[in-house]
Amino acid sequence: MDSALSWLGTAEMAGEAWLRHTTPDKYTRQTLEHSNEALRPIAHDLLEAPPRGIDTALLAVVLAQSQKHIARMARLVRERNAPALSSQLDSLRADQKVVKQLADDIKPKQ
Amino acid sequence: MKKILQISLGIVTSVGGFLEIGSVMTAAQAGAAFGYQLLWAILLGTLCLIFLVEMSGRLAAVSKHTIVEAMRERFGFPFFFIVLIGMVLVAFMVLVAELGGIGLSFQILTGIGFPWWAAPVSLLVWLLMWKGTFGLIENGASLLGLVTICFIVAAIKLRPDWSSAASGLVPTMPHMDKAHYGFIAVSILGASISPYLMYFYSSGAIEDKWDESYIPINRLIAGLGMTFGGVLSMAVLVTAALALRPRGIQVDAFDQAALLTTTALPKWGFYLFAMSMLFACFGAALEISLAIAYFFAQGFGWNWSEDLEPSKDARFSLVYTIIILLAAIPLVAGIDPVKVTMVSMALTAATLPLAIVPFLFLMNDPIYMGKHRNGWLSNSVVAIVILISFVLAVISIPLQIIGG
Amino acid sequence: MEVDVELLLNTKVRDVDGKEIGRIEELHIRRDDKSCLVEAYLIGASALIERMSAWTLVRPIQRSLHSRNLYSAYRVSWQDMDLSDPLHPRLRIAKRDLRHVP
Amino acid sequence: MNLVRDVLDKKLLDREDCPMGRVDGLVMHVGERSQPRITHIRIGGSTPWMRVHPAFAKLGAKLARLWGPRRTEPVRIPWSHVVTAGRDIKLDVKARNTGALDWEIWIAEHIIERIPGGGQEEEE
Repeated sequence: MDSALSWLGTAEMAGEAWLRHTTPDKYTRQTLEHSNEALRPIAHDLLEAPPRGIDTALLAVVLAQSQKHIARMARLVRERNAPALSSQLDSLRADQKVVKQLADDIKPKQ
Repeated sequence: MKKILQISLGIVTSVGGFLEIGSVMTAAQAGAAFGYQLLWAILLGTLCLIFLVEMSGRLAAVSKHTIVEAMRERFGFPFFFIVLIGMVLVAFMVLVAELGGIGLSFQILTGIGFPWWAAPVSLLVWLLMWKGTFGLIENGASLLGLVTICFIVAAIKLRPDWSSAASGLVPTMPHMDKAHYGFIAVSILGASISPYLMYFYSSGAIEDKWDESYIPINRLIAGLGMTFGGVLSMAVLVTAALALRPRGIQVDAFDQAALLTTTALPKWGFYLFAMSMLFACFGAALEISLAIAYFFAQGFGWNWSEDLEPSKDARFSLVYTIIILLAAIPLVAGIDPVKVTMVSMALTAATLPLAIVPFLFLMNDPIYMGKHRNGWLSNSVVAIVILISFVLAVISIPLQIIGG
Repeated sequence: MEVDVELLLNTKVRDVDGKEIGRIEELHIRRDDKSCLVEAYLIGASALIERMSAWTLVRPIQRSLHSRNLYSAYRVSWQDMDLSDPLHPRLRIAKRDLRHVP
Repeated sequence: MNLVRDVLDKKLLDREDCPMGRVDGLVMHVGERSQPRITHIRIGGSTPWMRVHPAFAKLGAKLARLWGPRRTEPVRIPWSHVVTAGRDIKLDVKARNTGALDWEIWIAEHIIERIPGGGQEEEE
């Protein structure tokens, strides 16, 4: 869970920094792609052996969605489409919030 | 006046020489994963390093021997050979990590992958050693390394809560992830207490022809320089704790670390980080390659000096040429420099006794040191920190391997 | 006969009766104008400490342990050492006749 | 004076303070009834490796035969050339003529000088 959140956070932060024109396009794109690549096996493992008490269905949906958002963001960086990226970023944040909530729900039980 | 210049130059050197990929990545990981809780590891490592660097300079100034020379003479060839194998293997891994760090800095700046950079970067490092002098490497590389001060600026701009930061200076155990905590602590200690720095420093004292009149200067340089260096590392940790931790970002990759300064320094943060890492790793790569060549040359009694033409100390020059060449190979093959960094830092901590225990013997040797022998304070501080690092390493490295 | 001093170090020495004495750790020499004469061989653990010039570190530890068994150095003068087999040096005298080095 | 502590493994300097290796070994002459005396200092070759393990010495000798200067025997310098034995050991010889620098010269000529900027070994 933590590593999934870590890479979601990375993608978010990289997107934000790019919107502020503080990081080069190539770096941002690579970081987004890297986050996506890193998320794939993490998501796979998480769904293969989900933590006890978690809403697996919701987790699966959210993780799949966020990966799609990140992939889209990477493409938008290439197209230099800031407004569209901004809206993708908002959706990513929403997904991230859900994952965070799911993670927090199971934490006290551990 | 000349002395003041020397002191300030020496301090700049140590500040510039302190930060490298190991200390940045370990401190960033620590801050991102555990907040301020691991600040004590940097404090402890820096304290130990101050003593060790002071001792390396004092040994050279008093006995006119570098650490390696004295070690070979006192403990004989077979023991020297064992230390040689251990130290050179670990230093070689650190060199791979530093060259990789330069490549990664170029990668985030240009988008061209680090394996492509390995060959040109190694060539550049080698060329500087081949053509440059000791002074150029020592002062040039470390002046550029001063960019790393941006980490202090970043940390202050994020307005840390000083009292909770201060409480991180006292070691505590976390509630979870104990194995990971231990491993990062070990890596931080390994990153701070780098034996190659001692070999480099004591050889530098010989290259600069120090004598006993340099003892106070040496003390000042070691104390202030390493303190600043430690503060820089702490600044990285604090920045990571404030910029990355709230977002749940753990630093497993270099592009994650690159986000470190983008919050505090929105406009230039990213580029400052890239430049800092570039220069810091570059300086460290030079120092390590030199330290390895010094190790061979001094142990075998060859002619050595970075100020000579390569043909005047052929074997010395051959060693660094081969080492740099070899270090480029794993990078070209695409090995992950961040992984190499973490492993080599932990291994450094685990092999510390091999480097430091014989050194302590030398520092208490009346024949070499006369009345400038170590006092009980230096002996106990160094012995205790080395023992802690070793025990932590022996416990946490297997745990980390088991835990993946 | 030629003997390699560096390989002599750390070899076990037995006395005339075959009793184990310890390992050769150090050689005392006397330098004349052009030559270098071997006066005696030092055998035992504390000869090693002497060779490493490590008394300043070892003595306080020893004192705190109230231990005397580190004082196990013998000084064997050259007449009493038989090096005809350099791998198995033997004394020409018995262990009881040896002198401890203070 | 202590032979191992004060002589073995020390750095050797020639007449012009040029480093020529370390005291890797010492040869002792043992007579039937005469007092043993140190006759030679040995440098390089298989000498230091014998001290680690004979296998290393064998391996080193094999490698040296494949590649490098022709001499593979360790250099022997008579003790009578020792001038002072203090921090370093000073010999009244010329390093180049003893063979102790064979490897240094070989590497300089065959490798270092062939790389641009390596400089020239001066010849007499």
